Amino acid sequence: MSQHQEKARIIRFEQLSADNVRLTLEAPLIAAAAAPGHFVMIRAGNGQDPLLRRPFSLHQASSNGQIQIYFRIVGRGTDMLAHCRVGELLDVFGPLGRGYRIDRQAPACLVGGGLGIAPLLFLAKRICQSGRDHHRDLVILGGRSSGDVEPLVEDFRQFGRSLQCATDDGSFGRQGLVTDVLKAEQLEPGTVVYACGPEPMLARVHRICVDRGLSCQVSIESVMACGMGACLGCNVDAAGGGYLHVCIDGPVFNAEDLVWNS
Amino acid sequence: MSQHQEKARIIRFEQLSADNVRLTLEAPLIAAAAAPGHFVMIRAGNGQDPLLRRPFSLHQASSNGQIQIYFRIVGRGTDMLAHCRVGELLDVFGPLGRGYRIDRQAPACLVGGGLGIAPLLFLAKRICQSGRDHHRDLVILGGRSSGDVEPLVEDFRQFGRSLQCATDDGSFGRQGLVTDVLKAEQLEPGTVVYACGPEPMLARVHRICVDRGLSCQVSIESVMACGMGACLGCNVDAAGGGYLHVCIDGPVFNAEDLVWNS
Amino acid sequence: MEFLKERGPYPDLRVNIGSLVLQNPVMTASGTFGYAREFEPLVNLHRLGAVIVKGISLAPRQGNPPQRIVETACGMLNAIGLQNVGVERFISEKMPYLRGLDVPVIVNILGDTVEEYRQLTERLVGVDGIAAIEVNISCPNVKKGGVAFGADPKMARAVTEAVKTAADVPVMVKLSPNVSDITILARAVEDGGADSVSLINTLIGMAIDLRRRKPVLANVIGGLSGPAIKPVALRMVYQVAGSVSIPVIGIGGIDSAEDALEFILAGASAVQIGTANFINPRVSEEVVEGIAAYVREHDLQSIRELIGALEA
Amino acid sequence: MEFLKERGPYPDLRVNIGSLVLQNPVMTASGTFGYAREFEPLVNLHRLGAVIVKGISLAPRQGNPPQRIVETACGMLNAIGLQNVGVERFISEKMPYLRGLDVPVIVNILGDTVEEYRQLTERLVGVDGIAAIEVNISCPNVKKGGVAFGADPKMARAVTEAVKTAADVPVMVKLSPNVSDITILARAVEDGGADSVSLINTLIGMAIDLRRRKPVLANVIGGLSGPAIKPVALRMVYQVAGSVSIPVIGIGGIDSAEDALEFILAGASAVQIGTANFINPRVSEEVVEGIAAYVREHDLQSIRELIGALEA
Ligand SMILES: Cc1cc2nc3c(=O)[nH]c(=O)nc-3n(C[C@H](O)[C@H](O)[C@H](O)COP(=O)(O)OP(=O)(O)OC[C@H]3O[C@@H](n4cnc5c(N)ncnc54)[C@H](O)[C@@H]3O)c2cc1C
Ligand SMILES: Cc1cc2nc3c(=O)[nH]c(=O)nc-3n(C[C@H](O)[C@H](O)[C@H](O)COP(=O)(O)OP(=O)(O)OC[C@H]3O[C@@H](n4cnc5c(N)ncnc54)[C@H](O)[C@@H]3O)c2cc1C
Ligand SMILES: Cc1cc2nc3c(=O)[nH]c(=O)nc-3n(C[C@H](O)[C@H](O)[C@H](O)COP(=O)(O)O)c2cc1C
Ligand SMILES: Cc1cc2nc3c(=O)[nH]c(=O)nc-3n(C[C@H](O)[C@H](O)[C@H](O)COP(=O)(O)O)c2cc1C
Ligand code: FES
Ligand code: FES
Repeated sequence: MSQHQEKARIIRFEQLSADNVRLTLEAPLIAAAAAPGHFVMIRAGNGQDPLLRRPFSLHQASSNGQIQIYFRIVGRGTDMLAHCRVGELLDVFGPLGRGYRIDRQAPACLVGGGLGIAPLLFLAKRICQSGRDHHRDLVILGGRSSGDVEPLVEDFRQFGRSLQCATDDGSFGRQGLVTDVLKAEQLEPGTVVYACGPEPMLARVHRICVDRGLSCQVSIESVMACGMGACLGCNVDAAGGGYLHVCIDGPVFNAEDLVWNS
Repeated sequence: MSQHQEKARIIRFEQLSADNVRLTLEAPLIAAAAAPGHFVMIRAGNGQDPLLRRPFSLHQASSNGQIQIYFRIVGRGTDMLAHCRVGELLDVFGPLGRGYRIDRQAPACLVGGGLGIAPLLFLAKRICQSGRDHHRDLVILGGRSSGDVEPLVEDFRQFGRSLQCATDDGSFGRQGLVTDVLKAEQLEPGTVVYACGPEPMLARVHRICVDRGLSCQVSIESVMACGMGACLGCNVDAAGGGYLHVCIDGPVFNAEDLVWNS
Repeated sequence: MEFLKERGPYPDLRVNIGSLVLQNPVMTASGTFGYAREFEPLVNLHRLGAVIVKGISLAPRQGNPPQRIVETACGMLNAIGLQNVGVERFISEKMPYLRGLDVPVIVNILGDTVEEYRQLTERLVGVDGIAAIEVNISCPNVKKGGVAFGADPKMARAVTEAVKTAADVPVMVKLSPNVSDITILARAVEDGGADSVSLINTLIGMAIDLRRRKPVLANVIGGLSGPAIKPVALRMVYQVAGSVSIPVIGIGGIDSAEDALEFILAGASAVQIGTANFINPRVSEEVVEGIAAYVREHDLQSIRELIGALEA
Repeated sequence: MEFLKERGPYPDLRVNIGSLVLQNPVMTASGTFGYAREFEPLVNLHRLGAVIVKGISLAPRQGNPPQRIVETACGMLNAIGLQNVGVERFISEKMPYLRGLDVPVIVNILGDTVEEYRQLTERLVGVDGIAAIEVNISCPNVKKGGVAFGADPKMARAVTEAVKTAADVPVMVKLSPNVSDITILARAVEDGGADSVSLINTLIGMAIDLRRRKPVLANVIGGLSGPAIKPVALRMVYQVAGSVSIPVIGIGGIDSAEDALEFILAGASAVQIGTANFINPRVSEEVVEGIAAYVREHDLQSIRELIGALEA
């Protein structure tokens, strides 16, 4: 995979909810090399504090040279990014990591919780572009409340999938967890589940897939310094013992290769 | 002197030249306590880098609760301040230091070089308010080029002083140094010279005043951590041996109390 | 759907530093709070756990020539050179104000020889209003060719014993972080009779002015303080708290209640706030409030429950 | 009214590290540049002075459990735990790529005993494409109860002698900053036959997760690196350059040509860039360019004129 460090101009700024922001950036080299599940490392500010880059999944990458990230303001770095203005340049490098392995034959079920929805839009698009019949595919999106889900629904609809939504407070879709929806769905045998979200959610998704004999790919997070296999800081426990590194072995893993605390 | 720490709202932002910015802030407690030559300590950004506050002279303080600072972008702190927007809050504390001792009887000559012009506007205003006859007073302003001087001329004119300007490149006023202008002026005996500017300029002003037997007050700079006499970091050599501290003994000194390298 | 808890009675923040009881664990670090009066317009001084004044020597000291301070990444270097008014003027000019405050005053002392530390302590005996003495042993021992007392366990112990023998108030010894194993130093001063240890003093650092090709500081080297050093300070406090049985006071880069609570979890009975006073003069009071809020929100009986409560 | 200087011939940036000649003084620090291949898409590797690879041990090591890194104020802590593929796989899997590069490759080694260092060195003898060995002595000596080799002059010297005796390439010894007097360690390894010393390795630090009341790192303590430590590194380089006669390599918080030049003024013959590679993968190349520009603009004959040129 080819990687690039680009000064990416911000061409669109969308405040999708009080905490959630979507940035559209001009990064032609990265956009051309990207696949769903890949991530980029972005520098927040020009100073030395915060020191490290912040990792973000590619929310979209299009053939016109644009990429999108979709993030929640949780700390200083994301707060600084949320204060950027259209026209400013961000130092971005990527695409990084191993993305989702799209099974072009199998029915797809995309499950996104909270900001885990981020990489799924790009994935939905690529799956859609693969050209086969998609009527059996399903997208399940969930979040704390309406603001985490509703603003993205239109974007997912354009790929023509059947869409189910759930929120913790019932303010959009049904009340409950995405995993409640997943449990209630009769997925066809052979369906591949592609998930992203907080760890407890992924653990439940994994459990459900194991129970039903479905294969499951998850995109996970870890603290990262380099994002490219150089610092060895991003390890997680591997199911077979030893460690995997999220930035080069992932961030998308087969769920069964990881250790789940549940 | 009473000091205050205020969250001051930015109510006006003026880019007076490519490098020079003037901010108007709502800081009623500081404004009420301020006198010409006092300074404030301002925090640039909310992060830990840059760590220390930056000192700025009070350019104006008015009875309506507003203060102004006028500064040049020279590094990270000033660059961050130059990126603030109207409506944002700045953490400011002051007023600090010993200001100019205005001699209400003597004719006044104000000499400002570059950003040294900053404190002189407030001083000019106060001298003007002192009510006596000012026809013998004089203001001499200088800078690298027009942008350092021209934008401020109107403000000084409203105090009705006789005004002379000089720029290094001759793009505004006469070509040359403020000290050339000062030398050329026949000041009345007993005139008090109030100066602020870069060290070499102040050294020359001091020399001229010594030669003519005029008393001279200068506002000087030093690196500062606390601005209030707590860190002891801002010392300068005293004429009588030992040290003076710019933040509490100054920033305005009688020129003869300092050591001049010239 | 939490419901708002009523703001309960003011929580118990008292801590014991040996025989000294502080109303809360927040002190201001020596050299960063002047003689307290400087902060009077901005801080409710009586809200603090204690105030520690600028280091005092037997004779007045002018300190180093300028430039004395320089900003570094998330920190600053200082080479003030221990400028102070000397013990006589301290007693006559500074103590009257300090003893009028409703807050314990801790006097930080320094010397060039063990004998100087002893004489200083003797001079402070009987002076009204001194709650404790903090001994700065990061100073060079002139008799031993300038090696810092704080770098040699024997010298550190000797200074401690000299001060402890002479003093009529509790003695806190302030450790230097510029050592291979700070627990050895901590045990040495404990053996010397220290009632508590405070750490860390500054790390020795340097800055260079590339344009002039000279050190920025006239003194060439200086002491590094501020958020940059917090990880080192936290590690040393954790190590020392595990090695001595006297109370430990944590210092280094603290600028919020969260920082202070981390040091307390690591084993500090109290903390000192230094450089942060320059950036936010109100910080010490805000840290007290923040700790109180934490204790209330977590339904603790007392802040003392948290001391050393780190699960490791 | 300056007139534009023509961009002259490429300036002389060569430096000597003992018998090793580098085309410029910029190396990448061990553990922060992987095995160089990771950076191939982003950096012109052949533009660097040298590449130093992740520390290699006799047997492969898994390293520490997560969490291994945490950001701190202008710095980061790491407790990777020396994860590496072991010397055999290093030679068979990593060296073929590395020796194909047009840049000197320096192998960083570590061990638990002096014997391990010796064996490692012996294994590297004759391996084609190794320009030098860098000895990491910040590791705990398992035979001596875990005290780091780098904290004890005798052990540091013993390791140096063992490696130097076995090696067929120049030996650079990397010093730990967690000591009372780093010049003593520097002289010890010089006496042990080191061809050069590099410093500093990381400062030992700690971070605490207040919410979980636990250390952030599974290993509890970790190594502090990045801009936060630069003042300490600069001071130590300055001190060591004044105490030994072998070349000194400066490391710690360097992230620009200005930083690198400051270390060179302080006495470093070359520098290593660590943490900054994570933040700006192109930094090492940019620092080379920046140093070249400086040499050109200041009409220096060679970068060597600046080594130790600080006026103090
Ligand atoms: C491969 C990958 C892809 C990601 N994609 C997205 C995305 O598309 N959208 C999105 O909103 N977020 C994403 N994240 C998480 C994102 O990187 C963090 O939210 C961000 O780094 C926080 O930075 P901050 O400075 O705002 O927070 P900080 O001030 O650093 O920390 C605030 C809080 O966030 C936690 N945190 C910090 N860094 C991380 C991290 N790397 N992973 C998990 N938690 C962290 C901290 O523990 C703390 O509780 C991704 C993370 C990874 C590893
Ligand atoms: C009492 C006082 C009043 C001042 N009033 C004004 C004013 O009204 N307008 C104005 O433009 N400036 C004023 N200054 C200078 C101003 O404080 C500095 O320009 C500012 O701190 C630079 O911050 P920075 O982060 O942008 O620069 P940095 O990145 O910190 O440094 C950039 C350059 O500026 C120099 N510098 C940094 N701090 C100071 C300092 N405190 N004094 C002198 N040089 C410094 C540095 O050596 C460096 O060369 C005053 C300084 C003092 C002490
Ligand atoms: C400007 C300055 C002056 C200091 N003077 C003294 C002193 O006189 N005596 C002393 O024991 N420590 C002195 N210190 C050290 C501080 O008390 C404190 O130990 C150190 O700064 C680390 O804490 P911090 O990171 O919170 O600043 C001084 C520190 C600074 C920044
Ligand atoms: C993630 C990480 C891993 C490191 N691994 C090693 C190592 O294997 N061997 C070694 O000698 N130093 C190692 N170091 C130390 C660096 O080489 C360097 O000495 C230190 O980080 C200081 O430089 P810096 O501030 O530029 O990062 C490591 C540093 C980091 C941040
Ligand atoms: S983040 Fe550095 S190796 Fe994965
Ligand atoms: S700036 Fe701190 S004493 Fe003057």
